[in-house]
Amino acid sequence: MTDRAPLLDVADLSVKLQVGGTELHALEHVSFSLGYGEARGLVGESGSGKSLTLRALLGLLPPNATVTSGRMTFDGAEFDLAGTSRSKRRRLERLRGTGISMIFQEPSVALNPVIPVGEQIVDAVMRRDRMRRAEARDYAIHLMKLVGIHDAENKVDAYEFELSGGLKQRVMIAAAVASKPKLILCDEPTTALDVTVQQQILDVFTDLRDELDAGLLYVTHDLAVVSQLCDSVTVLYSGNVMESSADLRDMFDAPRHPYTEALLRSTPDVDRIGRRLYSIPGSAPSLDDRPRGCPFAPRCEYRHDDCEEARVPDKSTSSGREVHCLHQVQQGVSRVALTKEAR
Amino acid sequence: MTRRKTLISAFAIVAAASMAACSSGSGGSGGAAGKPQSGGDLVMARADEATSLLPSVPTDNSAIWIIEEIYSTLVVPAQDGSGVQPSLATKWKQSADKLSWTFQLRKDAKFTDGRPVTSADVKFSIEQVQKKSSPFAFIDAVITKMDTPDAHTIVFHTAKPWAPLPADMALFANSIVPKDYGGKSAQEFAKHPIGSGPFKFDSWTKGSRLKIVKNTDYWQKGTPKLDSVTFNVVPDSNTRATQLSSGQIQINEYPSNSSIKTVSKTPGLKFSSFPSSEVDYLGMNGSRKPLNDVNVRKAIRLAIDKEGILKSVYYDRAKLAGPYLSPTTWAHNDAIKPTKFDLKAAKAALAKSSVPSGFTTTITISSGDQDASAEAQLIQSALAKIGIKLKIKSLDPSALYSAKGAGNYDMAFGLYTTDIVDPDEIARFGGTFSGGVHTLYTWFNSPTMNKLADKASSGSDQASRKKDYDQMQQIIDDNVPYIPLFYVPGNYSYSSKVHGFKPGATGNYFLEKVWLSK
Amino acid sequence: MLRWLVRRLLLAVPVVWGVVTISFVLMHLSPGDPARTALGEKADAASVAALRHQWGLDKSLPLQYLDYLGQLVHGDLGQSLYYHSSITSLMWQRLPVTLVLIVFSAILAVLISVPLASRSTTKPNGAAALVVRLFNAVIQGSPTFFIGSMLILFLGVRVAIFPAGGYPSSLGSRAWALVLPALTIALSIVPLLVRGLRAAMIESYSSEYVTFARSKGLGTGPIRRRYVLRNAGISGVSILGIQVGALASGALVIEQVFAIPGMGSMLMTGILNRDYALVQACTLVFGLIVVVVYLVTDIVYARLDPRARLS
Amino acid sequence: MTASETTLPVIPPSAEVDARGTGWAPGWMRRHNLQLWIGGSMLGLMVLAAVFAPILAQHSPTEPDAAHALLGPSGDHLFGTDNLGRDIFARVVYGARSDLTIAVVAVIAPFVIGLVFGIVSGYFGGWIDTIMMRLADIVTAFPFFILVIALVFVLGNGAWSIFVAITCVSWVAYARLVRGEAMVLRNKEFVAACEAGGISTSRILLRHFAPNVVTQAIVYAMSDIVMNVGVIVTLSYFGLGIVPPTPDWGSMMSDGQQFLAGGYYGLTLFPAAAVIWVSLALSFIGDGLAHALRIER
Repeated sequence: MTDRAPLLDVADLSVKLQVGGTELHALEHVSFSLGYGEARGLVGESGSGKSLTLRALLGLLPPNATVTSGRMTFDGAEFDLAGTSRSKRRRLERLRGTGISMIFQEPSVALNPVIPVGEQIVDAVMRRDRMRRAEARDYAIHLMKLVGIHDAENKVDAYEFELSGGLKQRVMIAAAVASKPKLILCDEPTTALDVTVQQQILDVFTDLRDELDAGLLYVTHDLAVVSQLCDSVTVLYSGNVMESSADLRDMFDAPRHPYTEALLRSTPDVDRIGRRLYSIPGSAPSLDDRPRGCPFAPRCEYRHDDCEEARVPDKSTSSGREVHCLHQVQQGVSRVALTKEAR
Repeated sequence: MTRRKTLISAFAIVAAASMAACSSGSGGSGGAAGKPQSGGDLVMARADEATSLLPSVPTDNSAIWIIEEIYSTLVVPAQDGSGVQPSLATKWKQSADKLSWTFQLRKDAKFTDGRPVTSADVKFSIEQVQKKSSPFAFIDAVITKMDTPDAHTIVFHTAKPWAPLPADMALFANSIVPKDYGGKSAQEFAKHPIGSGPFKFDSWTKGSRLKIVKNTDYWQKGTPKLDSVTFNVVPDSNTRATQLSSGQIQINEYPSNSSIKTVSKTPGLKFSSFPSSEVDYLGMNGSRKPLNDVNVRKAIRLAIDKEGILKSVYYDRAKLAGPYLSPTTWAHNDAIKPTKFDLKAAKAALAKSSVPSGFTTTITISSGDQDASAEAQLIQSALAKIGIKLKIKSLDPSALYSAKGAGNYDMAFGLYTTDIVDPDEIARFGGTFSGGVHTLYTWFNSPTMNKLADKASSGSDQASRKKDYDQMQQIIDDNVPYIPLFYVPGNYSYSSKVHGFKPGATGNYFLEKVWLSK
Repeated sequence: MLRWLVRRLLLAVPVVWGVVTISFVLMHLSPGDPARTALGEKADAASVAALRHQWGLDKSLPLQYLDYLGQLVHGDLGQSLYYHSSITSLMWQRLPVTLVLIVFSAILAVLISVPLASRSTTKPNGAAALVVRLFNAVIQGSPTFFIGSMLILFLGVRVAIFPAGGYPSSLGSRAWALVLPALTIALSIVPLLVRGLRAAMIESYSSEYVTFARSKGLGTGPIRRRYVLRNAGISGVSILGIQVGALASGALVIEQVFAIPGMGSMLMTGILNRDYALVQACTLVFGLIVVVVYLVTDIVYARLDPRARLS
Repeated sequence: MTASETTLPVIPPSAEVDARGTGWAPGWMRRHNLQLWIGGSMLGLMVLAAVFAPILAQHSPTEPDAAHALLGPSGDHLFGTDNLGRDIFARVVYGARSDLTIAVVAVIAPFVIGLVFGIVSGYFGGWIDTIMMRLADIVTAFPFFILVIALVFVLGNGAWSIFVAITCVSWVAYARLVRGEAMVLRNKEFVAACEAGGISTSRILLRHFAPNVVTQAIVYAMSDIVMNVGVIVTLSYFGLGIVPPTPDWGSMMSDGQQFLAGGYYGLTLFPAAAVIWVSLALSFIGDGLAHALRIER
């Protein structure tokens, strides 16, 4: 962690979704920040708004989504995410590829099936440096090798459907790092992969972090992945930030938000084979009947009457810890043995 | 020949041709505009493609009118249709026993390949037409034998005294081709036909254009004036009209009736009607009930408002028909007047018939023929007033031919024209039961008609022949096997730069007399 | 690839045979008689019978059918009764004209459809899309002959830019004269093409690979060209291929209207005059064109879309 | 690749020509499925006009009146009169009767045949599919109008012939569409489950396949009706359509064309407008249905 201003600071991000005839508040006042070279995990169940957050940052929301509020500071520059004017969108678009790039969850649909994968890396390369296509191609091969594709010379002209899932994801990563971005957004890049391949990809990320010195915003529902890869973590639930910590360890060791705690308890752990896993009672609220107060309240074990009444104030504490809860868990009820593996 | 109205006219997308530049103003050109000029290429647009340039094969006007330009016949019809004039033959004479005709050929006539035209060529040509599969075999059937005493004399022996023979010889089918087609097969010859007419065949792009060029060796010196004539196939009547007004073509062969008004208002364009032997009629199948009842047929004739049809469908460009022989022939009986439209009389006639309160019947029209459709609807509404329910059915032209041939219809429109200037052909075609045609497919059969026709064709005195024909026309008028509706002229729209264009009553263009002003 | 080609060609044989057989049966079943049509109303029954005999029409139908198939197998399309010449030579004159017309209209159809589809995709629910959609519905509702006549009326007469039909002999003016007929034919398939392309483009636009491309910072232009149009174009090729039948059908009507001496007008003449062999030959050739175009479409499709491998 | 099984090109799913309405309308039109309403009312209006033609029309649609030929639009003759002096408005509304009836009825038989064909072909596959699709290929390889014209030649003019001709040709589109859907369904787990559960084939086809594949076909039917109107109109233009004097838009349009020259546009343009009106209506209905039936993505 450095003292200088953060690489990325997102404040008050709210996104509205138009589904059928109704408007849903998919993200509400989400804020977090990320230092240079830092890796932050963005954790939550599906539907919590993690992916939406990432897409909002690049202006890549689906047509039925609108940013209603949100500011972003990236590398010293201010951006109004809610801006719809052409110039504002342009500024954000200019960031793509050069400053921020993104890795998608499903490499098989995110790669164009009718264009060779190498060319799709070249597209990204050309974005940053004006070079001849042949050079760009060589560079693409280099990148492919960098992400662990050994026979890159053969694979560069292959099509998406000719590659395995792991290779596809490596290609995506190669394309994402091609323009030497300062920030890489990862949208569950390993979820669609086999467990064995998952680990290889995670290794690629770990290696790349050292190589590139890029910030990493890593969306996942898998706490184990977060613990392995990230420095800091933000927990989302139903479009709201529940708890956020600049130090992953802090939060994992002592979760203060009941949701975080529940999440940790429901994570499988090799040390406790045979024990029954905790499962959070109830189910995540649908976006259109979210409670007025804390969204987690209906499922919360520590619920008080006032939880359902009013919005939760930001109970930030020092040392980058931020908890949105009226009745924080004072001591970690269960100490979860999730340890960051020593490298 | 039979003018064909085909489905093609259905494709007529009327695009308003002339209308672009059409302001009002007196149309037409100054008729006799100066001295005939030589040179120029005349372009004519027509609806159909010629089928074959072998004289003994086609029945379609598109082919016939070209054949008449590239071949010569022994004699040609006078432009006014009154008789025949010398062509390849300079003199002809019937023998005393009236059983043969002798023709003297001119000596300066040559085929375009340089060979002289001889009596052997004539004999060969007529033999081709006599073959069973030739459509005009019936015309030459009367010829039993041909003699060629010398190269320039030919003698036709006839089975019976046959006055119309010279007129028969003017028929396009009897055009003179080189003997044995100059040593080629008929099919080869048809690709590059050789004749002795004013023009010679130049090129033929099937489906698109046929070009004939001036025959510089034509025996009639000083003709033709034109360097060449091109016949373009343009099925759509409106496209033809547009091309005429834009100067792409000079003559539109089949202008639609509805375009009369606009064309005649356009400066630089003319619309002219030339006398033609065409008669449009309504045929009734007398082999079917109740149309076999003459009172029914008379009632129908009385109930048809011909004047209304003339106005709405023919735009007044035709004459109400009386007798079945048209005024273009000397045999026309002008004592017979067109029947007056009279619903009361029609009802009275029907009351005397086997179906006094009316009946249901069908009229079959040629599909895509919009004029026929309009006409049928007018008749339908008229007949409804006397209790006859008329249903309209349409068949494509080919199917309609077959239906008529098989007697498989109630009522149908038809038209006939004569191919020869003598009234014999058409008097028989429209009046006698012979030859499988069954009196225009009406199954009207009167032995008297046959006798009269034979008598007329064997007599050589025109006045006595006329009497026979008058009587034939009276019989048809009394028995109403079909109703002659209109005498229809040949309509052409053309550029006023075209001079001397005066098609004959039998259709011949006489293009050797046509010239173009600059 | 070769195996595939051979297999496809073999599969086409029954199809072509079916086409020939159906047209044989239909033509011979329809009332009307080529001999009577050729000889006219005045010819007597004996002449008609003689001509029927000369043309072999007095044989039994199955016999005529077998004769015809035998001829075909020897590559002989037979004689045209109407044109009195060999159908093969007629075909050599007419076929190129129609092929040029079809290709020309296919090109025009693409040139019209792509911008329209593209325009209505960028803002799928905007005003432009609505306009394109209304245009589509209007064109789809207008019969070809009506479109042709309106085009002649306005572009051939009112604003006399194009000749109102005809087939000039010089190449330049011929190409110019073909614009209106080709446009008319093209318009008949534009609605389907626009709809199909548009669906494919929307699918492409909302696909993850386009989002990924955008995330890489590619601009609207390159994305449209390299991603959307390329992917949608592949299905466009298929739609175009399938519509070749419609183009051929359109040529049939339009050749008459614009006085173009192609296969369509010849086929129509053949039908009207019961020129059996000519009609059969024309449908056979039309069928072959369709089969071949489908084949080419699949080959092109496979070239464009690496996922489709010709096995 | 399926290409080896047919002589037709492979159709990518997105190109399943216009069966899936991909949302053409502005949001406000889609919200309450306004498209369906707009299309429905446009068509409804035409149907009402056809039903109440005798009340709406002041003049007979068939009775010629030579004295009043080729009049322009006026209070008495809303759309003017044609060359035989008949009221064009009356002819247009009466024309709706014949044209709409035939167009709609002529969809039913191809729909049913195509559905059965497609389901059977898609479900069973194998040689049944091969034979059936080859049959479809033959029809496709025929120029559409040649087949229709030839059929009408054989059968003679009239509504019945038009039905038969259209049916012979247009079942193919339904069959292909349904076959494609059925092939997708065939591979779904529930089919295997049904088969494993001993449910009879006919029951599987009837209970599970038919309802699932029918929606696409219904939406396609809307544009098929438009095509049928086009076919009827074009047949009339060839003189092979509805027999006069029954008013019919096609013959009105083709008969009227020759009068465009003289500046009498009404004869052609009013029936043309009616045809286009119906086409627009059905296009809205088709997209609205697609939306309602959730075929739309």
